[in-house]
Amino acid sequence: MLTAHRLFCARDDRVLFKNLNLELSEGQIMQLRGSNGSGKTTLMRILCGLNDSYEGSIKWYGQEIADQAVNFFSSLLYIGHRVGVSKVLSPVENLRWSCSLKQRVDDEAIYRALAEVGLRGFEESPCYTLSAGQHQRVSLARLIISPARLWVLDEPFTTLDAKGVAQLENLLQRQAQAGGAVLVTTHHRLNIPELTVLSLG
Amino acid sequence: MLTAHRLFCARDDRVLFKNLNLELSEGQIMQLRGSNGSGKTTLMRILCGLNDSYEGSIKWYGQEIADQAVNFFSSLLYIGHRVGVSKVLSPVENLRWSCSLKQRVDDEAIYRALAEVGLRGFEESPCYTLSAGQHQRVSLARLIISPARLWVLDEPFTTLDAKGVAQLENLLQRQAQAGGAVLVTTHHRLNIPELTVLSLG
Amino acid sequence: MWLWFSKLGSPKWFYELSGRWLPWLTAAMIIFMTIGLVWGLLFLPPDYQQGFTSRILIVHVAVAGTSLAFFPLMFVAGTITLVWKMKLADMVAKNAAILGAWFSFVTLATGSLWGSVMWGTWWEWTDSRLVSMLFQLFLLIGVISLRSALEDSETAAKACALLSIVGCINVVIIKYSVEWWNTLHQASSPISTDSSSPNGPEFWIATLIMIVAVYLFLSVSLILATRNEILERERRSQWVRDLVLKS
Amino acid sequence: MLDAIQFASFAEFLDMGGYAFNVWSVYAIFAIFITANLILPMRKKQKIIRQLKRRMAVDAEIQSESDET
Amino acid sequence: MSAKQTTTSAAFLATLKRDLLIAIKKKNDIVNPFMFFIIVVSLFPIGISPESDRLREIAAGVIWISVLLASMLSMDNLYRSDYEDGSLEQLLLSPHPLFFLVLAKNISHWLVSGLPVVLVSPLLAYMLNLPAQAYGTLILTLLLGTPIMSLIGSIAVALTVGLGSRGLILAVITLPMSVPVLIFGTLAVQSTLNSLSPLGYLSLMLVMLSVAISLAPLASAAALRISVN
Amino acid sequence: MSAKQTTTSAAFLATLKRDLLIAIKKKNDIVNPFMFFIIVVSLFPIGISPESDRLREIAAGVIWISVLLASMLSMDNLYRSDYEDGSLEQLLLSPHPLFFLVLAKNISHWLVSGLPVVLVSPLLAYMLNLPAQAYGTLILTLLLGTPIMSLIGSIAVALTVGLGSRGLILAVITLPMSVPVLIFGTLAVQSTLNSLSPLGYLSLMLVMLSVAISLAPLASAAALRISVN
Ligand code: HEM
Ligand SMILES: Nc1ncnc2c1ncn2[C@@H]1O[C@H](COP(=O)(O)OP(=O)(O)OP(=O)(O)O)[C@@H](O)[C@H]1O
Ligand SMILES: Nc1ncnc2c1ncn2[C@@H]1O[C@H](COP(=O)(O)OP(=O)(O)OP(=O)(O)O)[C@@H](O)[C@H]1O
Ligand SMILES: [Mg+2]
Ligand SMILES: [Mg+2]
Repeated sequence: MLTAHRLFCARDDRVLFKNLNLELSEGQIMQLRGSNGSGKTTLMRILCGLNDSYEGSIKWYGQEIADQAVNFFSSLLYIGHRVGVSKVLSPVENLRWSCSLKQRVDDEAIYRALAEVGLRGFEESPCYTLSAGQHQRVSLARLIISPARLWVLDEPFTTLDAKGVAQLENLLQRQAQAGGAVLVTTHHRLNIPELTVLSLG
Repeated sequence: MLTAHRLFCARDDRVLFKNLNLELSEGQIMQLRGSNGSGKTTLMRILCGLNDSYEGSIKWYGQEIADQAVNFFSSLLYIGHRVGVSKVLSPVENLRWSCSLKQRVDDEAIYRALAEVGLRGFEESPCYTLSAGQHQRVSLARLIISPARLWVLDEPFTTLDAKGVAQLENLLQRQAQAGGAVLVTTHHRLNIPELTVLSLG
Repeated sequence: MWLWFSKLGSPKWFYELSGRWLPWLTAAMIIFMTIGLVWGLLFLPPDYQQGFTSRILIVHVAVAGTSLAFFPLMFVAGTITLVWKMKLADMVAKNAAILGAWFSFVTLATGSLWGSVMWGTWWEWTDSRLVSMLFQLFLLIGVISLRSALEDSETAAKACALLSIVGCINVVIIKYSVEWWNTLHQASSPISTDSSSPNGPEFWIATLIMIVAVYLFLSVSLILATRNEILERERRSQWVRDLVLKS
Repeated sequence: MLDAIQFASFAEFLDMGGYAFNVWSVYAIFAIFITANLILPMRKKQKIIRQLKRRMAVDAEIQSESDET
Repeated sequence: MSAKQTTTSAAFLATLKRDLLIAIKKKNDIVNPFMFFIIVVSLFPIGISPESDRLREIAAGVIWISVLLASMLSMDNLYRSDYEDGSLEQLLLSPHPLFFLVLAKNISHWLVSGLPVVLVSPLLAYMLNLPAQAYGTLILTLLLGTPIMSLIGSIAVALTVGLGSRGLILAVITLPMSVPVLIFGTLAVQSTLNSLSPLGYLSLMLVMLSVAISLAPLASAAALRISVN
Repeated sequence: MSAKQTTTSAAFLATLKRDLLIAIKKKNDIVNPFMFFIIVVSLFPIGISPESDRLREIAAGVIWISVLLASMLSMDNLYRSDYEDGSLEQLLLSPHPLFFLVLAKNISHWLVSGLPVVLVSPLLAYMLNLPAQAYGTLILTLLLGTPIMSLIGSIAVALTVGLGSRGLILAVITLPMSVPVLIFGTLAVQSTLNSLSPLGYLSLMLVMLSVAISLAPLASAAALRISVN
């Protein structure tokens, strides 16, 4: 579904990657590997259209992304280093907004998702009272609610405990089985059988 | 040289540690271990006097630290999560200032230390043009210059490559052999034989 | 056409081309500047009412006229940067902002020196050209400080391009609103273009020569600065290395 | 040609009909402005080339060092 | 999937609601511009002259300039915390036109920081001895002028969202741009004081506002894309 | 080891030099307060009246209030970037009295942001038509007043160094504290204009400055320890 062809990216005269080809198809989970500063985050942001300092072509179902931005953005879910959870709002309020950017949601679905990621009882507390791991879980609740076909997750396993890691691995597999695709970076070794690995740098 | 007795610390009603005793003597390298959020950084900052929300007593050569602040601060070198390197200045300018807070230094020593941590050729470039690892190395050059007897290092291995890690381990051992002491946190497994480990949480 | 355009955008190409043009432009500038200055200083007859202070005017008018060219220039450069992502346009825009601030400042300074003779005061808020030139200077300084605040050069390029475009529109609005505001406060502006009519044709020819000279100076200086910018930004490319080794 | 010169003497030329300060200030500002914006870029070019040369020498040194090891 | 997709207006409303909610929870965002305005205005009787005749003459100008400063300083936080916690990226990745989402944020910001300032201005006008017949015009000009300021400031803030300390750079960029607003705002009040009709100025400001509403969010959106890069 | 230890004065000088160096490299820190001051001052003729008689009356007050605002806004970055990159912790862990190191930072800040504003003030005084006999007093009051403002502002900044958006909080804390400076500063200029001696006010300001120098750095130091906690 997502193909990148001969990508080239240089930052401050240092070539991060050149001639990079990438093909992500339905049902695939792809892990980006590479040492710190090798350009994983940069690549993800380029693929999502958040960064345009690259050369090469990126296609979504065979068509340039620029020509069908609305289409692409409504099937994309990106969670970056900064997860997009406001510290002032409660988990429910956060999800209400960030989900409604993409789809119609009712509160019930939000409460169910929050319970599933283990935040029952914290639904209404402002997020600055949450621990870092709980903070991360709020953003992961979006994975449960979202119908997006492509997930792009930048180090989603940081600050999660063992149970959380297992649950997230499970979620990724469910997405792949449902015909979606996942692009994920992490320094952990993932416990997912059908994993494709792309190494940078 | 540094002893802490019955330390207690709570943040937002959550007890991080209680009844913690710690004794660091000359020639010792102590690693703090613990999961994220278990209070390692907090403990280090308490020991350095940067944080006073604790109960218990901390002594330096048998005397309360508050009673001999000048003495203690001139034999202490702390490098935290934020390493204290200004992005606008060059490595040399940074070291000139941060070292002169503790001791008299000449430029030659600074250039030598920078060469030793592999920054030859970058001495005069502003630090925002350095990579994260090089950024970290600037602060580690202080270890080479500093005559401080106690080093407190919070995750100094992050963003260092394999060669940098080996070099730093070497530096720690040199410090211990010279009769100094080191308190260090890291999630890595250190390759230092005479290591003491203290686990939190 | 497109090929030519993208070739023009190549810094190397521009460096070589401008290297060939530069001697000619410099020569022309020196000739015009010398004629203008010598004529202006030595031969220009005194103004019927302003005396020899008309010697100020030829410099002032030339610089003032030229300094109005900067925002249009930056507007064009900004559009090219944003739409075609051409690096050369940004290198020009960066130096144009700095040079434009110089020009605005010199306009203000020479205008004040003139005003102190004509109106007995160095500054007058009731004149629209003065006030709008002052705000043009402020906007240019805003663009310069935005660039120096942003560390990442690519972000800085695009951000400054956008600000120049917005700023250009604003310069126009400010100019008209200030003018209107002034006519409401005071019927006649102290700078009146009519007062020049009694001056002979010599005055206008001298001024014209100075205007050409100042425009030539603008292009020479801008080209010099842009060439430096090219050398700095392309310092890692092979052709710059070869060039440095040769020199 | 020389008749057209507006001044009888050099002193008169310097005096500018009593407006010496204003006229000569304008020309001084103009001269500084012109020379600064021509000289500074030229000096900067020399500096850039000197820096680049030094940089390339250091690069070559590092290169040869890493070749040895 | 298409059945569940939101309309742009729903996304617009959700964004508006969220920003208002944050402002209500933080309180400072609402109270501070307001306090700043009052404090700055009350510096003038101290610094210039406490005599009521003098004050009357400068009242409209002082209020307008203080409003300008307050609204400029209150911009600082418009996108900053969203940038820091990553919400801004989510906004940029929404399938809806960024224009409307940015507009929603601008409207909410104006409701929170501009409107209270406008509402308290009659009180300050009274303290500065502005003749009563000019109150109506003053409020109208402020009602038209403050949103223009917010829209212009939004561009500047979007351009500098990644910077550490921006207080002054914001001012240096936005204040020159707000000169036309200041001119028409004060002229309108002045002409009311001279018993002339301010309608001409008011309609000019209305035109400026409509141009700003239709163009400024576009520029802000572009600026955000540049800054987040 | 003791042979190599620095004296406090060396640490003081090193800190002063470092801060000046950073300011020179960033340029914006020097240019922005200065530009802000000029821009704000030039809003007044537009907002209030461009006629020179009117301007003359408000000149001193306008300049003083603009200086107050500029110096307050320029405080924002005094400790912020040091806090963010960890240099502040190194400062707190120095064996030398924090008083002197904070004083060094304050002096460097004033040299960079206060002094240029004072130096350009005669130009603006001219543009606002302030009578020439008052220039000397105006500059003297500003020379005494701006360091007081910097020292007071430093406390407020140190208290809020960990906060995200502070532009307005700072203003709300520092502006009320600076009212006495404003009063004496403008009174001194006014009495010169009335051909009275301003010495009384000037010596009062001198006293305030000496008190501020000896106490404010202590308070700032304490505030920094609290904020870094
Ligand atoms: C937009 C910028 C400006 C332009 C295009 C401009 C252009 C001109 C021109 C064409 C003249 C000649 C008019 C004549 O022959 O009387 C002139 C005269 C003059 N300009 Fe400017 N000028 C500008 C800005 C300024 C500024 C900023 C100042 C003062 C600070 C200034 C002060 C004067 C004075 C005093 C005169 C003579 C007025 C008179 O003859 O009555 N001008 N300017
Ligand atoms: N805004 C920027 N300007 C210039 N260079 C940048 C910028 N952002 C990143 N870089 C450089 O690009 C390189 C790749 O950065 P990136 O964040 O993609 O690394 P990464 O692989 O995600 O690393 P990590 O594992 O630490 O997340 C780094 O060397 C960094 O210095
Ligand atoms: N300023 C603060 N206010 C309230 N709670 C805090 C504050 N700083 C830290 N905490 C809490 O104290 C706990 C310990 O934090 P600390 O930074 O010491 O952890 P750590 O062991 O260093 O973790 P890491 O491995 O991530 O560095 C965390 O749960 C955190 O939520
Ligand atoms: Mg990354
Ligand atoms: Mg920690």
